[in-house]
Amino acid sequence: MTTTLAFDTIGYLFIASSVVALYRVLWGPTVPDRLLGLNVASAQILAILVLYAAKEKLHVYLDVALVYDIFGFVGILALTKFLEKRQRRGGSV
Amino acid sequence: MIEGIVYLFLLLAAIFNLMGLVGILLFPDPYTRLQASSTCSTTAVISVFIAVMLEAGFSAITGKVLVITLFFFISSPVGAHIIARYAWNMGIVPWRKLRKSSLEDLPHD
Amino acid sequence: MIEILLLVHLILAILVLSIRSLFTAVILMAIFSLFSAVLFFVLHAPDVALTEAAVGAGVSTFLYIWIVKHTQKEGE
Amino acid sequence: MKKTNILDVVSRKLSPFILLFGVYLVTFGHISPGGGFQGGVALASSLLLILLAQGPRVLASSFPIGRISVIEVLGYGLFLLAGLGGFLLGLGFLSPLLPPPGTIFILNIVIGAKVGAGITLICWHLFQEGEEQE
Amino acid sequence: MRVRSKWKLVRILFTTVWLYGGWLLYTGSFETVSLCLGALASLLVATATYNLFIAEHEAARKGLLVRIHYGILYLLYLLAQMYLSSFAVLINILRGNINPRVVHFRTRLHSDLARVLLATSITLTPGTIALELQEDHLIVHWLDAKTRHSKYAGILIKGKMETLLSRVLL
Repeated sequence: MTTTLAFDTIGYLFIASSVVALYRVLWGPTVPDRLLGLNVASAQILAILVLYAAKEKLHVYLDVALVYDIFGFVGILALTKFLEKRQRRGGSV
Repeated sequence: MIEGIVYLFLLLAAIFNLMGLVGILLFPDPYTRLQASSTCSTTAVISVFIAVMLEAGFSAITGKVLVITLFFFISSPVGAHIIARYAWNMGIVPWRKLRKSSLEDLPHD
Repeated sequence: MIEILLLVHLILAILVLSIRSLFTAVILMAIFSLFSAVLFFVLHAPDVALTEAAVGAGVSTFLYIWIVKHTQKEGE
Repeated sequence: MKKTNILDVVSRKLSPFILLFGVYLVTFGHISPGGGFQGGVALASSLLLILLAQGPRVLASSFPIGRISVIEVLGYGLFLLAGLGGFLLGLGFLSPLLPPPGTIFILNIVIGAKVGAGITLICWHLFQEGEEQE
Repeated sequence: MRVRSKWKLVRILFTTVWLYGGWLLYTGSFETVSLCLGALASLLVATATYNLFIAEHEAARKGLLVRIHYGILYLLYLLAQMYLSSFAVLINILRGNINPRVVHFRTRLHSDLARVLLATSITLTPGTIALELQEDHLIVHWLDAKTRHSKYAGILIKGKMETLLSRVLL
Protein backbone atom coordinates (compact mmCIF):
# COMPACT_ATOMS: atom_id res chain seq x y z
CA MET A 1 0.00 0.00 0.00
CA THR A 2 1.37 3.35 -0.93
CA THR A 3 -0.51 5.41 1.63
CA THR A 4 1.66 3.96 4.39
CA LEU A 5 4.51 6.26 3.48
CA ALA A 6 2.23 9.31 3.47
CA PHE A 7 0.83 8.32 6.87
CA ASP A 8 4.36 7.98 8.23
CA THR A 9 5.36 11.40 6.92
CA ILE A 10 2.33 13.08 8.44
CA GLY A 11 3.02 11.27 11.71
CA TYR A 12 6.55 12.70 11.86
CA LEU A 13 5.21 16.14 11.00
CA PHE A 14 2.67 15.97 13.83
CA ILE A 15 5.30 14.88 16.35
CA ALA A 16 7.51 17.79 15.31
CA SER A 17 4.64 20.25 15.62
CA SER A 18 3.65 18.96 19.06
CA VAL A 19 7.24 19.55 20.14
CA VAL A 20 7.04 23.09 18.76
CA ALA A 21 3.83 23.65 20.71
CA LEU A 22 5.90 23.07 23.86
CA TYR A 23 7.28 26.58 23.31
CA ARG A 24 3.99 28.03 24.47
CA VAL A 25 3.96 25.79 27.53
CA LEU A 26 7.46 26.79 28.58
CA TRP A 27 7.64 30.48 27.66
CA GLY A 28 3.97 31.43 27.44
CA PRO A 29 3.69 34.84 29.07
CA THR A 30 0.31 34.12 30.67
CA VAL A 31 -1.34 31.03 32.14
CA PRO A 32 -3.91 30.55 29.32
CA ASP A 33 -0.99 30.24 26.92
CA ARG A 34 0.34 27.27 28.83
CA LEU A 35 -3.07 25.60 28.82
CA LEU A 36 -3.34 26.32 25.10
CA GLY A 37 -0.04 24.53 24.52
CA LEU A 38 -1.36 21.46 26.35
CA ASN A 39 -4.56 21.55 24.30
CA VAL A 40 -2.74 21.75 20.98
CA ALA A 41 -0.21 19.05 21.89
CA SER A 42 -2.92 16.62 22.99
CA ALA A 43 -4.86 17.16 19.75
CA GLN A 44 -1.73 16.44 17.69
CA ILE A 45 -0.98 13.28 19.68
CA LEU A 46 -4.56 12.12 19.10
CA ALA A 47 -4.01 12.42 15.36
CA ILE A 48 -0.77 10.42 15.61
CA LEU A 49 -2.54 7.61 17.48
CA VAL A 50 -5.29 7.42 14.87
CA LEU A 51 -2.75 7.39 12.04
CA TYR A 52 -0.83 4.52 13.60
CA ALA A 53 -3.96 2.49 14.26
CA ALA A 54 -5.00 2.97 10.65
CA LYS A 55 -1.56 1.94 9.44
CA GLU A 56 -1.64 -1.28 11.46
CA LYS A 57 -5.27 -1.90 10.39
CA LEU A 58 -6.38 -3.02 13.85
CA HIS A 59 -9.56 -1.42 15.10
CA VAL A 60 -8.99 -2.36 18.75
CA TYR A 61 -6.03 0.04 18.81
CA LEU A 62 -8.44 2.94 18.35
CA ASP A 63 -9.73 2.48 21.92
CA VAL A 64 -6.51 4.13 23.06
CA ALA A 65 -7.24 7.20 20.95
CA LEU A 66 -10.79 7.50 22.27
CA VAL A 67 -9.60 7.20 25.87
CA TYR A 68 -6.98 9.81 25.18
CA ASP A 69 -9.60 12.17 23.77
CA ILE A 70 -11.74 11.88 26.92
CA PHE A 71 -8.88 12.21 29.38
CA GLY A 72 -7.24 15.21 27.77
CA PHE A 73 -10.55 17.04 28.15
CA VAL A 74 -10.92 16.04 31.81
CA GLY A 75 -7.31 17.07 32.50
CA ILE A 76 -7.77 20.58 31.08
CA LEU A 77 -11.03 20.93 33.01
CA ALA A 78 -9.29 19.96 36.27
CA LEU A 79 -6.47 22.45 35.64
CA THR A 80 -8.82 25.37 34.96
CA LYS A 81 -11.00 24.46 37.95
CA PHE A 82 -7.95 24.54 40.21
CA LEU A 83 -6.85 27.90 38.79
CA GLU A 84 -10.28 29.44 39.24
CA LYS A 85 -10.43 28.37 42.87
CA ARG A 86 -6.97 29.72 43.56
CA GLN A 87 -7.75 33.00 41.83
CA ARG A 88 -10.92 33.41 43.93
CA ARG A 89 -8.79 33.06 47.05
CA GLY A 90 -6.58 35.86 45.76
CA GLY A 91 -3.36 33.92 45.37
CA SER A 92 -0.93 34.43 42.56
CA VAL A 93 -0.25 31.83 39.91
CA MET B 1 -9.48 7.96 -7.26
CA ILE B 2 -9.99 7.46 -3.54
CA GLU B 3 -6.24 7.52 -2.96
CA GLY B 4 -6.08 10.92 -4.61
CA ILE B 5 -8.69 12.28 -2.20
CA VAL B 6 -6.79 10.73 0.72
CA TYR B 7 -3.61 12.47 -0.40
CA LEU B 8 -5.50 15.74 -0.83
CA PHE B 9 -6.81 15.59 2.73
CA LEU B 10 -3.39 14.70 4.11
CA LEU B 11 -1.90 17.67 2.26
CA LEU B 12 -4.61 19.92 3.69
CA ALA B 13 -3.82 18.56 7.16
CA ALA B 14 -0.13 19.37 6.76
CA ILE B 15 -0.79 22.90 5.49
CA PHE B 16 -3.34 23.75 8.18
CA ASN B 17 -1.13 22.27 10.88
CA LEU B 18 1.91 24.31 9.88
CA MET B 19 -0.11 27.51 9.51
CA GLY B 20 -1.81 26.94 12.85
CA LEU B 21 1.60 26.56 14.47
CA VAL B 22 2.80 29.79 12.86
CA GLY B 23 -0.31 31.51 14.19
CA ILE B 24 0.22 30.11 17.66
CA LEU B 25 3.81 31.31 17.69
CA LEU B 26 3.30 34.76 16.16
CA PHE B 27 -0.04 36.12 17.35
CA PRO B 28 0.08 38.80 20.04
CA ASP B 29 -2.32 37.72 22.81
CA PRO B 30 -4.00 34.55 24.21
CA TYR B 31 -7.33 35.10 22.48
CA THR B 32 -5.86 35.35 19.00
CA ARG B 33 -3.64 32.34 19.64
CA LEU B 34 -6.73 30.42 20.69
CA GLN B 35 -8.34 31.44 17.40
CA ALA B 36 -5.43 29.94 15.48
CA SER B 37 -5.50 26.71 17.47
CA SER B 38 -9.25 26.28 17.53
CA THR B 39 -9.74 26.73 13.81
CA CYS B 40 -6.56 25.70 12.01
CA SER B 41 -5.28 22.93 14.27
CA THR B 42 -8.73 21.41 14.74
CA THR B 43 -9.29 21.42 11.00
CA ALA B 44 -5.92 19.71 10.49
CA VAL B 45 -6.77 16.92 12.94
CA ILE B 46 -10.22 16.43 11.44
CA SER B 47 -8.72 16.26 7.94
CA VAL B 48 -6.53 13.42 9.17
CA PHE B 49 -9.60 11.63 10.52
CA ILE B 50 -11.45 12.06 7.23
CA ALA B 51 -8.46 10.74 5.30
CA VAL B 52 -8.26 7.68 7.56
CA MET B 53 -11.99 7.05 7.19
CA LEU B 54 -11.79 7.25 3.39
CA GLU B 55 -8.77 4.97 3.30
CA ALA B 56 -10.34 2.30 5.51
CA GLY B 57 -13.60 2.08 3.56
CA PHE B 58 -16.60 0.50 5.24
CA SER B 59 -15.21 -1.37 8.22
CA ALA B 60 -14.97 -1.34 12.01
CA ILE B 61 -12.16 1.23 11.81
CA THR B 62 -14.52 3.71 10.17
CA GLY B 63 -17.08 3.35 12.96
CA LYS B 64 -14.50 3.92 15.67
CA VAL B 65 -12.96 6.90 13.90
CA LEU B 66 -16.46 8.31 13.46
CA VAL B 67 -16.97 8.11 17.24
CA ILE B 68 -13.60 9.79 17.81
CA THR B 69 -14.48 12.52 15.31
CA LEU B 70 -17.82 13.24 17.00
CA PHE B 71 -16.10 13.36 20.40
CA PHE B 72 -13.45 15.66 19.04
CA PHE B 73 -16.12 17.91 17.51
CA ILE B 74 -17.40 18.46 21.05
CA SER B 75 -14.24 18.31 23.15
CA SER B 76 -12.03 20.64 21.11
CA PRO B 77 -14.31 23.73 21.00
CA VAL B 78 -15.37 23.20 24.61
CA GLY B 79 -11.73 23.04 25.66
CA ALA B 80 -11.01 26.26 23.76
CA HIS B 81 -14.08 27.84 25.36
CA ILE B 82 -12.96 26.84 28.86
CA ILE B 83 -9.53 28.41 28.35
CA ALA B 84 -10.97 31.55 26.76
CA ARG B 85 -13.52 31.95 29.54
CA TYR B 86 -10.81 31.57 32.15
CA ALA B 87 -8.73 34.26 30.44
CA TRP B 88 -11.80 36.52 30.17
CA ASN B 89 -12.71 36.09 33.85
CA MET B 90 -9.08 36.59 34.84
CA GLY B 91 -9.23 40.04 33.28
CA ILE B 92 -6.82 39.73 30.38
CA VAL B 93 -7.61 42.61 28.01
CA PRO B 94 -7.87 41.63 24.35
CA TRP B 95 -5.16 43.03 22.10
CA ARG B 96 -6.24 45.78 19.70
CA LYS B 97 -4.65 47.39 16.74
CA LEU B 98 -2.84 50.55 17.86
CA ARG B 99 -3.02 52.69 14.75
CA LYS B 100 -6.32 54.24 13.80
CA SER B 101 -8.07 51.35 12.14
CA SER B 102 -10.43 51.45 9.26
CA LEU B 103 -13.13 50.19 11.60
CA GLU B 104 -14.13 53.71 12.59
CA ASP B 105 -15.03 54.44 8.99
CA LEU B 106 -17.38 51.50 8.75
CA PRO B 107 -21.09 52.18 9.15
CA HIS B 108 -21.79 52.15 12.82
CA ASP B 109 -25.47 51.30 12.71
CA MET C 1 10.30 6.94 15.27
CA ILE C 2 11.25 5.30 18.55
CA GLU C 3 14.56 7.17 18.81
CA ILE C 4 12.86 10.54 18.30
CA LEU C 5 10.27 9.71 20.94
CA LEU C 6 12.94 8.66 23.42
CA LEU C 7 14.84 11.91 22.79
CA VAL C 8 11.67 13.91 23.44
CA HIS C 9 11.20 11.91 26.64
CA LEU C 10 14.68 12.81 27.83
CA ILE C 11 14.23 16.51 27.12
CA LEU C 12 10.82 16.56 28.79
CA ALA C 13 12.07 14.76 31.89
CA ILE C 14 14.92 17.26 32.32
CA LEU C 15 12.50 20.14 31.86
CA VAL C 16 10.02 18.75 34.40
CA LEU C 17 12.75 18.40 36.99
CA SER C 18 14.37 21.76 36.41
CA ILE C 19 11.43 24.11 35.96
CA ARG C 20 10.55 26.44 38.84
CA SER C 21 6.81 26.90 38.50
CA LEU C 22 4.93 23.88 39.91
CA PHE C 23 1.92 24.51 37.69
CA THR C 24 4.05 24.34 34.52
CA ALA C 25 5.66 21.20 35.86
CA VAL C 26 2.23 19.57 36.18
CA ILE C 27 1.35 20.50 32.58
CA LEU C 28 4.69 19.12 31.41
CA MET C 29 4.01 15.89 33.30
CA ALA C 30 0.71 15.57 31.40
CA ILE C 31 2.54 16.03 28.09
CA PHE C 32 5.22 13.56 29.20
CA SER C 33 2.64 10.86 29.88
CA LEU C 34 1.06 11.66 26.52
CA PHE C 35 4.32 11.02 24.72
CA SER C 36 4.95 7.83 26.65
CA ALA C 37 1.49 6.62 25.61
CA VAL C 38 2.57 7.09 21.99
CA LEU C 39 5.82 5.26 22.70
CA PHE C 40 4.03 2.22 24.15
CA PHE C 41 1.60 2.36 21.25
CA VAL C 42 4.39 2.29 18.67
CA LEU C 43 6.02 -0.60 20.53
CA HIS C 44 2.79 -2.65 20.06
CA ALA C 45 1.64 -2.60 23.67
CA PRO C 46 -1.81 -1.03 23.42
CA ASP C 47 -2.93 -2.16 26.88
CA VAL C 48 -0.03 -0.39 28.56
CA ALA C 49 -0.66 2.64 26.36
CA LEU C 50 -4.30 2.62 27.42
CA THR C 51 -3.35 2.54 31.10
CA GLU C 52 -0.77 5.28 30.61
CA ALA C 53 -3.26 7.50 28.74
CA ALA C 54 -5.99 6.94 31.31
CA VAL C 55 -3.98 7.31 34.49
CA GLY C 56 -1.26 9.67 33.34
CA ALA C 57 -3.35 12.26 31.54
CA GLY C 58 -6.53 12.34 33.57
CA VAL C 59 -6.34 11.05 37.10
CA SER C 60 -2.73 11.82 37.95
CA THR C 61 -3.13 15.41 36.66
CA PHE C 62 -6.06 15.79 39.04
CA LEU C 63 -4.10 14.31 41.96
CA TYR C 64 -0.94 16.35 41.29
CA ILE C 65 -2.80 19.61 40.91
CA TRP C 66 -4.77 19.10 44.11
CA ILE C 67 -1.59 18.18 46.00
CA VAL C 68 0.06 21.36 44.71
CA LYS C 69 -2.96 23.30 45.94
CA HIS C 70 -2.80 21.79 49.43
CA THR C 71 0.93 22.18 49.88
CA GLN C 72 1.08 25.77 48.67
CA LYS C 73 -1.52 26.86 51.18
CA GLU C 74 0.94 26.48 54.02
CA GLY C 75 3.71 28.34 52.25
CA GLU C 76 1.69 31.43 51.39
CA MET D 1 -18.00 31.56 40.33
CA LYS D 2 -20.70 32.05 37.74
CA LYS D 3 -21.89 28.84 36.17
CA THR D 4 -21.47 28.55 32.47
CA ASN D 5 -24.19 27.06 30.40
CA ILE D 6 -21.93 25.28 27.95
CA LEU D 7 -19.97 23.23 30.47
CA ASP D 8 -23.14 22.31 32.34
CA VAL D 9 -24.98 20.95 29.30
CA VAL D 10 -21.93 19.25 27.79
CA SER D 11 -21.09 17.39 30.99
CA ARG D 12 -24.72 16.33 31.38
CA LYS D 13 -24.99 14.89 27.90
CA LEU D 14 -21.48 13.43 27.68
CA SER D 15 -21.04 11.64 30.99
CA PRO D 16 -23.52 8.75 30.31
CA PHE D 17 -21.67 7.97 27.09
CA ILE D 18 -18.31 7.93 28.90
CA LEU D 19 -19.83 5.67 31.54
CA LEU D 20 -21.05 3.31 28.81
CA PHE D 21 -17.59 3.38 27.23
CA GLY D 22 -16.13 2.31 30.56
CA VAL D 23 -18.59 -0.58 30.69
CA TYR D 24 -17.54 -1.52 27.13
CA LEU D 25 -13.87 -1.50 28.11
CA VAL D 26 -14.58 -3.70 31.12
CA THR D 27 -16.82 -6.26 29.44
CA PHE D 28 -14.69 -6.61 26.29
CA GLY D 29 -11.51 -6.83 28.34
CA HIS D 30 -10.68 -10.38 27.28
CA ILE D 31 -10.58 -9.66 23.52
CA SER D 32 -9.39 -6.03 23.36
CA PRO D 33 -6.61 -3.95 24.94
CA GLY D 34 -8.99 -2.78 27.65
CA GLY D 35 -9.53 -4.56 30.92
CA GLY D 36 -10.68 -4.15 34.47
CA PHE D 37 -8.29 -1.45 35.55
CA GLN D 38 -8.53 0.73 32.42
CA GLY D 39 -12.30 0.42 32.29
CA GLY D 40 -12.51 1.29 35.96
CA VAL D 41 -10.50 4.46 35.40
CA ALA D 42 -12.80 5.39 32.51
CA LEU D 43 -15.84 4.87 34.78
CA ALA D 44 -14.21 7.08 37.41
CA SER D 45 -13.44 9.77 34.84
CA SER D 46 -17.11 10.06 33.94
CA LEU D 47 -18.00 10.73 37.58
CA LEU D 48 -15.00 13.07 37.80
CA LEU D 49 -16.38 15.09 34.88
CA ILE D 50 -19.67 15.58 36.74
CA LEU D 51 -17.81 16.45 39.94
CA LEU D 52 -15.62 19.06 38.25
CA ALA D 53 -18.26 20.60 36.02
CA GLN D 54 -21.29 20.67 38.34
CA GLY D 55 -20.03 20.32 41.88
CA PRO D 56 -20.33 17.61 44.52
CA ARG D 57 -24.04 18.04 45.20
CA VAL D 58 -25.17 16.99 41.73
CA LEU D 59 -22.86 13.97 41.85
CA ALA D 60 -24.21 12.93 45.24
CA SER D 61 -27.80 13.23 44.02
CA SER D 62 -27.43 10.53 41.36
CA PHE D 63 -24.49 8.56 42.79
CA PRO D 64 -24.72 8.64 46.61
CA ILE D 65 -21.27 8.48 48.10
CA GLY D 66 -22.26 5.81 50.64
CA ARG D 67 -23.30 3.49 47.86
CA ILE D 68 -19.98 4.03 46.05
CA SER D 69 -18.01 2.98 49.12
CA VAL D 70 -20.25 -0.07 49.52
CA ILE D 71 -19.43 -1.01 45.92
CA GLU D 72 -15.73 -0.61 46.63
CA VAL D 73 -15.80 -2.89 49.65
CA LEU D 74 -18.03 -5.37 47.84
CA GLY D 75 -15.63 -5.47 44.88
CA TYR D 76 -12.71 -6.22 47.16
CA GLY D 77 -14.64 -9.00 48.93
CA LEU D 78 -15.78 -10.60 45.70
CA PHE D 79 -12.28 -10.55 44.27
CA LEU D 80 -10.96 -12.25 47.41
CA LEU D 81 -13.79 -14.78 47.22
CA ALA D 82 -13.06 -15.57 43.56
CA GLY D 83 -9.40 -16.02 44.40
CA LEU D 84 -9.94 -18.20 47.43
CA GLY D 85 -12.54 -20.33 45.60
CA GLY D 86 -9.82 -22.14 43.70
CA PHE D 87 -7.81 -22.38 46.89
CA LEU D 88 -10.61 -24.20 48.69
CA LEU D 89 -11.11 -26.66 45.84
CA GLY D 90 -7.51 -27.73 46.06
CA LEU D 91 -6.22 -25.63 43.13
CA GLY D 92 -4.02 -22.53 43.20
CA PHE D 93 -5.02 -18.99 44.08
CA LEU D 94 -7.11 -17.35 41.26
CA SER D 95 -7.21 -20.59 39.26
CA PRO D 96 -9.89 -20.65 36.51
CA LEU D 97 -13.06 -22.40 37.64
CA LEU D 98 -15.31 -21.66 34.66
CA PRO D 99 -14.66 -22.37 30.95
CA PRO D 100 -12.22 -19.88 29.33
CA PRO D 101 -13.83 -16.44 29.05
CA GLY D 102 -15.89 -16.98 32.23
CA THR D 103 -13.44 -16.37 35.05
CA ILE D 104 -11.62 -13.50 33.38
CA PHE D 105 -14.93 -11.86 32.47
CA ILE D 106 -16.19 -11.94 36.06
CA LEU D 107 -12.85 -10.86 37.49
CA ASN D 108 -12.75 -7.95 35.04
CA ILE D 109 -16.18 -6.75 36.13
CA VAL D 110 -15.26 -7.01 39.81
CA ILE D 111 -11.95 -5.19 39.35
CA GLY D 112 -13.60 -2.51 37.22
CA ALA D 113 -16.22 -1.77 39.87
CA LYS D 114 -13.61 -1.66 42.61
CA VAL D 115 -11.12 0.55 40.77
CA GLY D 116 -13.79 2.95 39.56
CA ALA D 117 -15.28 3.34 43.03
CA GLY D 118 -11.86 3.67 44.64
CA ILE D 119 -10.58 6.43 42.35
CA THR D 120 -13.88 8.28 42.62
CA LEU D 121 -13.62 8.16 46.41
CA ILE D 122 -10.03 9.45 46.41
CA CYS D 123 -10.88 12.37 44.15
CA TRP D 124 -14.08 13.10 46.07
CA HIS D 125 -12.24 13.36 49.39
CA LEU D 126 -9.49 15.55 47.94
CA PHE D 127 -12.10 17.85 46.40
CA GLN D 128 -14.17 18.05 49.60
CA GLU D 129 -11.14 18.83 51.76
CA GLY D 130 -10.35 21.88 49.66
CA GLU D 131 -13.98 23.03 49.88
CA GLU D 132 -14.18 22.83 53.65
CA GLN D 133 -11.04 24.80 54.35
CA GLU D 134 -12.16 27.82 52.36
CA MET E 1 -47.51 11.28 41.07
CA ARG E 2 -48.69 9.13 38.19
CA VAL E 3 -47.49 11.67 35.66
CA ARG E 4 -44.12 11.92 37.32
CA SER E 5 -43.46 8.21 37.27
CA LYS E 6 -44.60 7.98 33.65
CA TRP E 7 -42.21 10.80 32.72
CA LYS E 8 -39.46 8.94 34.57
CA LEU E 9 -40.09 5.82 32.48
CA VAL E 10 -40.05 7.85 29.27
CA ARG E 11 -36.75 9.43 30.28
CA ILE E 12 -35.18 6.05 31.03
CA LEU E 13 -36.37 4.68 27.70
CA PHE E 14 -35.01 7.66 25.77
CA THR E 15 -31.64 7.47 27.47
CA THR E 16 -31.45 3.74 26.79
CA VAL E 17 -32.12 4.20 23.09
CA TRP E 18 -29.45 6.90 22.76
CA LEU E 19 -26.91 4.87 24.71
CA TYR E 20 -27.64 1.76 22.64
CA GLY E 21 -26.72 3.70 19.52
CA GLY E 22 -23.46 4.65 21.21
CA TRP E 23 -22.81 1.00 22.09
CA LEU E 24 -23.28 -0.09 18.46
CA LEU E 25 -20.73 2.51 17.38
CA TYR E 26 -18.28 1.48 20.11
CA THR E 27 -18.29 -2.25 19.46
CA GLY E 28 -18.82 -2.27 15.71
CA SER E 29 -19.90 -5.93 15.84
CA PHE E 30 -23.35 -7.45 15.41
CA GLU E 31 -22.99 -10.75 17.28
CA THR E 32 -25.83 -11.85 19.52
CA VAL E 33 -23.79 -11.82 22.73
CA SER E 34 -22.54 -8.29 22.18
CA LEU E 35 -26.04 -7.03 21.26
CA CYS E 36 -27.63 -8.53 24.41
CA LEU E 37 -24.78 -7.29 26.58
CA GLY E 38 -25.18 -3.84 25.08
CA ALA E 39 -28.91 -3.73 25.83
CA LEU E 40 -28.28 -4.78 29.42
CA ALA E 41 -25.41 -2.33 29.94
CA SER E 42 -27.22 0.64 28.41
CA LEU E 43 -30.32 -0.08 30.50
CA LEU E 44 -28.12 -0.21 33.61
CA VAL E 45 -26.34 3.04 32.78
CA ALA E 46 -29.64 4.70 31.84
CA THR E 47 -31.26 3.89 35.18
CA ALA E 48 -28.27 5.43 36.92
CA THR E 49 -27.96 8.60 34.85
CA TYR E 50 -31.37 9.44 33.35
CA ASN E 51 -31.68 12.36 35.74
CA LEU E 52 -28.48 13.87 34.40
CA PHE E 53 -29.08 13.13 30.74
CA ILE E 54 -32.57 14.65 30.60
CA ALA E 55 -33.27 17.08 33.42
CA GLU E 56 -36.67 17.13 35.06
CA HIS E 57 -37.60 20.60 33.85
CA GLU E 58 -37.23 19.67 30.21
CA ALA E 59 -40.67 18.05 30.32
CA ALA E 60 -42.44 20.67 28.26
CA ARG E 61 -39.96 20.67 25.40
CA LYS E 62 -39.56 17.74 23.13
CA GLY E 63 -36.03 17.46 24.48
CA LEU E 64 -33.84 15.20 22.50
CA LEU E 65 -35.98 14.50 19.47
CA VAL E 66 -33.63 15.05 16.56
CA ARG E 67 -34.48 15.09 12.89
CA ILE E 68 -31.74 12.85 11.60
CA HIS E 69 -31.62 14.10 8.01
CA TYR E 70 -31.39 17.74 9.10
CA GLY E 71 -28.73 16.69 11.60
CA ILE E 72 -26.56 15.16 8.88
CA LEU E 73 -27.14 18.22 6.68
CA TYR E 74 -26.06 20.45 9.54
CA LEU E 75 -22.91 18.41 10.12
CA LEU E 76 -21.93 18.64 6.45
CA TYR E 77 -22.65 22.38 6.40
CA LEU E 78 -20.53 22.80 9.53
CA LEU E 79 -17.67 20.87 7.93
CA ALA E 80 -17.75 23.03 4.79
CA GLN E 81 -17.89 26.21 6.88
CA MET E 82 -14.96 24.93 8.92
CA TYR E 83 -12.75 24.54 5.89
CA LEU E 84 -13.76 27.94 4.52
CA SER E 85 -13.10 29.73 7.79
CA SER E 86 -9.80 27.92 8.22
CA PHE E 87 -8.72 29.27 4.86
CA ALA E 88 -9.78 32.74 5.96
CA VAL E 89 -7.77 32.47 9.19
CA LEU E 90 -4.83 31.08 7.20
CA ILE E 91 -4.86 34.11 4.92
CA ASN E 92 -5.05 36.34 8.01
CA ILE E 93 -2.01 34.61 9.48
CA LEU E 94 -0.05 34.91 6.26
CA ARG E 95 -0.81 38.59 5.79
CA GLY E 96 -0.46 39.39 9.49
CA ASN E 97 -3.48 41.63 9.22
CA ILE E 98 -5.85 41.09 12.13
CA ASN E 99 -8.36 43.32 13.81
CA PRO E 100 -9.71 41.60 16.92
CA ARG E 101 -12.79 42.84 18.75
CA VAL E 102 -15.20 41.57 21.41
CA VAL E 103 -18.85 41.69 20.36
CA HIS E 104 -22.09 40.86 22.19
CA PHE E 105 -25.25 39.57 20.59
CA ARG E 106 -28.35 37.53 21.32
CA THR E 107 -29.68 34.29 19.92
CA ARG E 108 -33.31 33.37 19.43
CA LEU E 109 -32.94 29.64 20.04
CA HIS E 110 -34.89 28.31 23.00
CA SER E 111 -33.52 25.02 24.28
CA ASP E 112 -30.24 24.77 26.18
CA LEU E 113 -28.84 22.07 23.91
CA ALA E 114 -29.41 24.16 20.78
CA ARG E 115 -27.73 27.19 22.33
CA VAL E 116 -24.72 25.13 23.36
CA LEU E 117 -24.48 23.59 19.90
CA LEU E 118 -24.61 27.09 18.41
CA ALA E 119 -21.82 28.26 20.73
CA THR E 120 -19.56 25.30 19.90
CA SER E 121 -20.12 25.69 16.18
CA ILE E 122 -19.37 29.40 16.49
CA THR E 123 -16.12 28.47 18.17
CA LEU E 124 -15.32 26.09 15.33
CA THR E 125 -16.25 28.26 12.40
CA PRO E 126 -15.59 31.82 11.31
CA GLY E 127 -12.61 32.98 13.32
CA THR E 128 -14.59 33.49 16.50
CA ILE E 129 -14.54 32.09 20.05
CA ALA E 130 -17.51 32.07 22.40
CA LEU E 131 -16.25 33.61 25.63
CA GLU E 132 -19.41 33.40 27.67
CA LEU E 133 -22.96 32.12 27.26
CA GLN E 134 -25.56 33.34 29.73
CA GLU E 135 -29.16 32.48 28.90
CA ASP E 136 -29.49 33.84 25.36
CA HIS E 137 -26.64 36.33 25.56
CA LEU E 138 -23.38 35.47 23.84
CA ILE E 139 -20.03 37.23 24.24
CA VAL E 140 -17.78 36.48 21.30
CA HIS E 141 -14.17 37.30 20.45
CA TRP E 142 -13.89 38.03 16.73
CA LEU E 143 -10.55 37.79 14.98
CA ASP E 144 -11.24 39.93 11.95
CA ALA E 145 -14.04 42.27 12.94
CA LYS E 146 -16.08 43.86 10.19
CA THR E 147 -18.49 45.83 12.35
CA ARG E 148 -19.24 46.81 15.93
CA HIS E 149 -23.00 46.89 15.73
CA SER E 150 -24.36 44.00 17.74
CA LYS E 151 -27.28 42.91 15.56
CA TYR E 152 -25.33 43.10 12.31
CA ALA E 153 -22.42 41.22 13.89
CA GLY E 154 -24.85 38.54 15.07
CA ILE E 155 -26.17 38.11 11.54
CA LEU E 156 -22.65 37.94 10.11
CA ILE E 157 -21.38 35.42 12.66
CA LYS E 158 -24.34 33.11 13.02
CA GLY E 159 -25.05 32.93 9.33
CA LYS E 160 -27.35 30.13 8.33
CA MET E 161 -26.43 27.98 11.30
CA GLU E 162 -29.15 29.34 13.56
CA THR E 163 -32.03 28.60 11.20
CA LEU E 164 -30.61 25.15 10.42
CA LEU E 165 -30.25 24.39 14.12
CA SER E 166 -33.81 25.44 14.83
CA ARG E 167 -34.85 22.83 12.29
CA VAL E 168 -32.57 20.09 13.67
CA LEU E 169 -33.94 20.24 17.20
CA LEU E 170 -37.71 20.27 17.39
